[in-house]
Amino acid sequence: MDSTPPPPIRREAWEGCSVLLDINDGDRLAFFRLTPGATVKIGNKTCSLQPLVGRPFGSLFRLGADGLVPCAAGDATSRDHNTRDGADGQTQDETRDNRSLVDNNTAQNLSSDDIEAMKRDGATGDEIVEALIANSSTFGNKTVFSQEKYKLKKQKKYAPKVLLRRPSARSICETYFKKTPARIGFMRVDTLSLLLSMANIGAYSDVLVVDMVGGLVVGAVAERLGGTGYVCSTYLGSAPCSIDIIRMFNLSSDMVSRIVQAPLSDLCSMHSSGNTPSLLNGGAEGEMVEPAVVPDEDAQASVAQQVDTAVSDEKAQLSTDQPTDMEVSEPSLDEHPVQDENSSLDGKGSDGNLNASKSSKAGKAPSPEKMKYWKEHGFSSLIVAAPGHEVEHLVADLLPLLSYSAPFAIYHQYLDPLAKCMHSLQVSKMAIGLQLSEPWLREYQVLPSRTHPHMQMNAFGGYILSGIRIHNTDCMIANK
Amino acid sequence: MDSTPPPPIRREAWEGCSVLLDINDGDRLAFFRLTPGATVKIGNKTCSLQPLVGRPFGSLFRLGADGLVPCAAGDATSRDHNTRDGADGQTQDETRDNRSLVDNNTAQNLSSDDIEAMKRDGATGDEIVEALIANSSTFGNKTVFSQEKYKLKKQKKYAPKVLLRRPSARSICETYFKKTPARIGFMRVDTLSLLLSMANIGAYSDVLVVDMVGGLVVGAVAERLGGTGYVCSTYLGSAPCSIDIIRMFNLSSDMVSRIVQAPLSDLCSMHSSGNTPSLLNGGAEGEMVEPAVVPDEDAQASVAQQVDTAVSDEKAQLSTDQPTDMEVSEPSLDEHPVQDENSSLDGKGSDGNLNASKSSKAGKAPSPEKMKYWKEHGFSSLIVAAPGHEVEHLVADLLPLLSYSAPFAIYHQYLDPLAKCMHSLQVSKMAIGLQLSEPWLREYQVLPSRTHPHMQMNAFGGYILSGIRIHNTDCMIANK
Amino acid sequence: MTMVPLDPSSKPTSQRLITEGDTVVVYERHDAMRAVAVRAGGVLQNRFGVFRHDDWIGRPFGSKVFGSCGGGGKAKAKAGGGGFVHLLAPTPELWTLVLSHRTQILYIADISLVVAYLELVPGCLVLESGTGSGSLTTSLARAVAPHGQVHTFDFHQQRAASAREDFEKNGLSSLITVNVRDVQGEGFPEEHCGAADAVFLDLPQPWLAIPSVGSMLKKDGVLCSFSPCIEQVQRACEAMKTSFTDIRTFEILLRTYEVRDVALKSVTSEEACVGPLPQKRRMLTSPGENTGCTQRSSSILVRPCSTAKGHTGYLTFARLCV
Amino acid sequence: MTMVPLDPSSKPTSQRLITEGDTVVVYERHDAMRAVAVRAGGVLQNRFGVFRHDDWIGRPFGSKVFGSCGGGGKAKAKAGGGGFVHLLAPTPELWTLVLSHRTQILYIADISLVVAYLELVPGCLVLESGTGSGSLTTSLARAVAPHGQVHTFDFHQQRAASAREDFEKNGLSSLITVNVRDVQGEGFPEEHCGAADAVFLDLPQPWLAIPSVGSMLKKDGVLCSFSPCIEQVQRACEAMKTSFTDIRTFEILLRTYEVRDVALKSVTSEEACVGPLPQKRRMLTSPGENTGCTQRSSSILVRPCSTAKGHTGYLTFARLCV
Repeated sequence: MDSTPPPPIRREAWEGCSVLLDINDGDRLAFFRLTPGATVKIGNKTCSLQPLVGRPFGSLFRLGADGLVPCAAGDATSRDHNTRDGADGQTQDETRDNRSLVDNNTAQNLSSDDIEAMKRDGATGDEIVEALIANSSTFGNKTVFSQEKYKLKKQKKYAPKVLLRRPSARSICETYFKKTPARIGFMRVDTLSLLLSMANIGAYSDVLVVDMVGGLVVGAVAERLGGTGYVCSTYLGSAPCSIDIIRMFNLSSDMVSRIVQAPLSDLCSMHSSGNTPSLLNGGAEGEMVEPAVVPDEDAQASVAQQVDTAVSDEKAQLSTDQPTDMEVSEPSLDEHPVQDENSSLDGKGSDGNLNASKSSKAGKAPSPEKMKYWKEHGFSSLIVAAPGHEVEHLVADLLPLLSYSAPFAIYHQYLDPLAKCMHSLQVSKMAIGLQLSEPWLREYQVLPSRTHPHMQMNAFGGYILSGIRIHNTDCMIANK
Repeated sequence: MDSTPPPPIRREAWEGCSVLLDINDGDRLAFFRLTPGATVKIGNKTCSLQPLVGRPFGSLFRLGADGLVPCAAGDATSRDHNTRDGADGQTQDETRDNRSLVDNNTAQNLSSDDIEAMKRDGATGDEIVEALIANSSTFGNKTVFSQEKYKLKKQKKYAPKVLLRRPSARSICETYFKKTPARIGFMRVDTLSLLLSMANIGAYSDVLVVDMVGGLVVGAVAERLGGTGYVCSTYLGSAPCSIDIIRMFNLSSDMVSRIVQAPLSDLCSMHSSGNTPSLLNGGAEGEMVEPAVVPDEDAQASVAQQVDTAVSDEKAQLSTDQPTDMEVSEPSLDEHPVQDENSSLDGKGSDGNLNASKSSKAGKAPSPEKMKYWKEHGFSSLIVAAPGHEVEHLVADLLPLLSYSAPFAIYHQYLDPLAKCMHSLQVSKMAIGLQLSEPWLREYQVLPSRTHPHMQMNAFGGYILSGIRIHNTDCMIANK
Repeated sequence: MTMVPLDPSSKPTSQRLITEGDTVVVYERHDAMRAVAVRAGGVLQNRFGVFRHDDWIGRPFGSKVFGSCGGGGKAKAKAGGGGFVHLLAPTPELWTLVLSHRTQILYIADISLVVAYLELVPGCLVLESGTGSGSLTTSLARAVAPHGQVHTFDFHQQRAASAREDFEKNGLSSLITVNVRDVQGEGFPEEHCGAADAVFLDLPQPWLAIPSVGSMLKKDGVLCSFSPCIEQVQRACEAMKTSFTDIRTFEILLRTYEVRDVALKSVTSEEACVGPLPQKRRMLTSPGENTGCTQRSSSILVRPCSTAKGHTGYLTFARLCV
Repeated sequence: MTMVPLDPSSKPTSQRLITEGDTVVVYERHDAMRAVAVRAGGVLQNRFGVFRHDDWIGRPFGSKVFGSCGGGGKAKAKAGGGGFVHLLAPTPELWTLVLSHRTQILYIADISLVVAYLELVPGCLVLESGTGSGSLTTSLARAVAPHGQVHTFDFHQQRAASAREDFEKNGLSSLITVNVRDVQGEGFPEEHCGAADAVFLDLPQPWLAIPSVGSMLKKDGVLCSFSPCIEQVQRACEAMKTSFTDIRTFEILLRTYEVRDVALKSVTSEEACVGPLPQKRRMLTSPGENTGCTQRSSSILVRPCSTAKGHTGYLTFARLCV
């Protein structure tokens, strides 16, 4: 909407934006919207999120007497590595050379009454931790590693830290994968990244997407488009899938306006000149006569008005008011939903980049002009993420909607459906450069004399079938 | 046969034994039998293998004027690491800081005539290599790494080295996997090791084996049994599969006598009291009335009299006289077959450990007493390696032949047949502790400042379904 | 009883009946097992009920036995006591899953690679340091039985004693000698000089023991050193260079898969897209549990398990130069 | 032409027709591709025949074009000239497969993780050293287009010049500035101080450049350092500790699978066991090629490809402290 390009990334949190809070170094991860009334509960204390507004992402906060207080710069640098990999190192340390048994923390001379008294006297959490260390009769006998572990444990209890993180495709995918992987079909961040690369997503792309992973792919594509091109989220049947996860991204209104939704039947019927027999055209009677514009209520409901919920680490606690987002086998969603964005707009409202202005909601039907353009030129990319579906026939319906030479990437949590799809594409000769692949990601602990891969790993992040759609009519024989 | 246990491993090569020769540090790998007339061709020179007799395994030989000559002890220590991983390091070295382009070997002042003259004058290969280095005008300008690479290349040409290796399950599996992986169904050495562990192979085991990987599994099991217990190699139909690879192992006559072969139909009919409906019992009419003893000609032919061939690195060269051992898609077998072992016996014949005495051939039918024993007690382990077969029904036929609590391990090159098998075992409740797994093996280059995983890897070594056969009749309810 | 048969008269355990004095592995689930010594009058009580050892004696290993509800009030037998367990013959693999973790232990993937690469066969003599919890030791003993020997060393007195007890219990005493010794400081004892077919090291500073290993091994004998950190591997490899060859470092992991009876939704279904969470229908359920949604016929699909051991350690193998 | 559209009027390449001056990727097989600049009168000759560029102009990207047998006698068109190729629109992924390897390059798995973890979006400013063969640079440019900038540095004059030519040819000049500079020795230029959203290092001694990276990045901006050896990673991580946080090291590999139409033999078949080598029937063949052997109905099976890249490098990411 502006003629000058907006700054690509806002590096400070603003009123109404979505933020990701990392509490106690990954112990708890949750999304929040910075509305005036937004709060986070830490231990038994409810803290306003207002102190976060205007602070740079990456800032660390501690729990002061009156709520969240920014930490001094020095605190931030020492906050991770050792603690992050403590468990690994600990195991090894203790295994290897522990001639004396590890003592536990019974030798603490500070009573809980003492601690309460310190708190009443206004001691900070860090001061309490220091006092606990000073009053531990065994601390000095511990190995350096055990000392670190002890200190960290006390810090988490008495001096919890809150890290303000910027939601982005990376952090959003990592958070969902860690907390509710089934919600995003077990798509790991490296797999998502590969989908975006393999499908050649970039500015001015016209991207056709089937997103049955809650909107993660739609959001990531919109982030890459940066307010140019289009992401057309298509769906089977008459009601679009939820793409609520896009609300975790801080998409600007420009970017949101580039997200459109259309039923697959409309796209296929628009493409009646298709050169490939379509299962959908043949089999799904009635759909093709539906209007080309999706009912507005449905689209809006699925995108903007349904209150999304944050992801947290509280386990096995079912939030009964969000049944469709629930998963029996998973840790449940947070008790702190992201506030309805309308409330944030009541406040300042000065920010044109917010994704909530009435005129720029995501998921509108594409304009007839765009439909016509795509009919003539095809989409320039395709990503399919339907981890609960058979994809062989779905892809056969989708490929004719692409321009020739357009790359595509199909995600699945099982290999077999992709293998069948690949085989059928090989036979039909609709695509070349077919590759069935699985990324394998490994994280390392890099510490002096203690370098090794992490002892626990995510052993699975999904499979990808990629290729390039081609013109398959053998009718252009060139003579000399 | 002896009352005192034989030495477990003979550490020197002996007349008539099988040896593995590693020529030029892995460039070529081939099995030979040390008969008096056995030779190896290196470059254009045919060398007798007699100098190997009596030498310890692990010895290194060079090409002298009159054939193979043991290297001095000093040569052996410096023979590997750097050269083995040269390619990796080289890539990195050249990539990272090559401000000047790499020169090639045009700047050699020694002509081929000069070299021929040196050879006529009796210069050793090492002397020729030294002369080549001294006469290279660019050698001094190369990086240390390029110098090593240059030297190695010249050494391989003018001073080839032959390493005498002891055939064992480890080296035999590694060699076949490297040279003709399809012959052993792509079973990597770590996978083979897991099969042996998961099936609890040890002394006095009664092991039921389905080996369609050329005898690799039968040989490896026999090695672990050490002349105790039995490995019963069973097969479908009327003719046993070839288990020729056991001839690469130096199995003693005791160990060979513990290898028996029996058609599955015989084993199943002996087990007519089976508590599980058997597909084979129901479906393969006629087989059950076959005599319990396998036709002797067939068994012998497949094991001892068919001349096996060595594995080598010569590519795409079909040895037409061994058609059943050939594989179009693979590097072919060596032109140096292992000599028929009878010829070796003509010589000294003093060694009772050779696997060729008429009385101890592998693959006889089990005695009626053993058959009766197995019928009553069941086999104590099962390994199936039928990588070209559906295994679900095969395993359903085999499991009733095991004792309760006997562990089993099923190998396959595809995951799907094992998944179906696992599911059917879950449903039938014939087994517990079911696990479907895939080992993942990674080799590292460990060099000062150049440590990293190998740049190329074997990405696939096969899948294993393991479990424990149980008694599945729910008829033993204990009351208080 | 013995986990590893030692002479022709002793049958493999799985071919025998349970007798008093046997150790059985009581299998509740794949992740819930324990070793129990069978004694007359003995009782096992767990969440599945109360089990009398007397009911086990005389049954074949591999039997399924049912418990009764009862005994102490603590028994929370949900299904009224009709729970069951399986009684398994102990093997080194099962032992690895039930033993007391006095230290970090090696698991089956590393163990099987070690046994294969050390080229252990019946009759071999193998040295090990440290003993740790005895997980590897048990597999080494099986590999060298019936005539071979495992000499295992640990500097920790109590750990050595506990391991010795375990080996005794499993009938492995004639195969395994447990010694208290600081191999990093003192090396292996001279008596094994030139006698070892193979040596295994699991030490924090393996490079200190490597010269001693060189004098213990037979020519062409194999050394294996296990270390969790790459820095240990680097120093160990450096120390091996003088008298070892074929120095190779590996890492082995076991990827496990889960099998599910899945009903993937079809494209042609009108109801195909009902929300972002088709997960619920993906559990391994009985066919009757399918929802009303139009679906393709279900099929058996496999997927890697989500979490796995990402690292255990590096295994460095080397041969003593001839 | 431009590989990455730069303004609303420029369509994605795949939606256009081929015109003179375009670069097309000529696809023979998945492992045989090359980039060709289309010019009037141009001719491409390969094993599949002779192809006239004039026949390409005006066709859509993605077209299949047939060659004629002819031209020089060297053309060994086996099938009498009727061979064909496909003409593809270049993308950064295809470019990675066809570019000239002046150095070791990054491939798609590493590239896509770098772009995601650097959190690149349109409008970002990113610094890179060294440029190398420009494989990553091209993907960085796509990620920051249309308004962002990539400043890439290489100490090697000729390499920088070649990369600049490539970027020019691919229409990326307005997005990428190539500079000759020894970043290890001099650091990044002061002009980018505090302006970079992200920095990528592929240097033999990355630790030398890390202090400079600290002054270039915006707060919370991300650094990535790529190194093949763990020792480089260890020193780089040490150097990052003073002013970076969230230091995480990854390795990413891509496992590829092959799909085959397999007829596994059934147990019930009499002829089931005909020898040790059932491999021949396992190729992906047309159904008609099945042998007479009794077989189960064939099915589509997948297997990991045997060989793969076992290692490319370690990727260490870190954020500048706020």
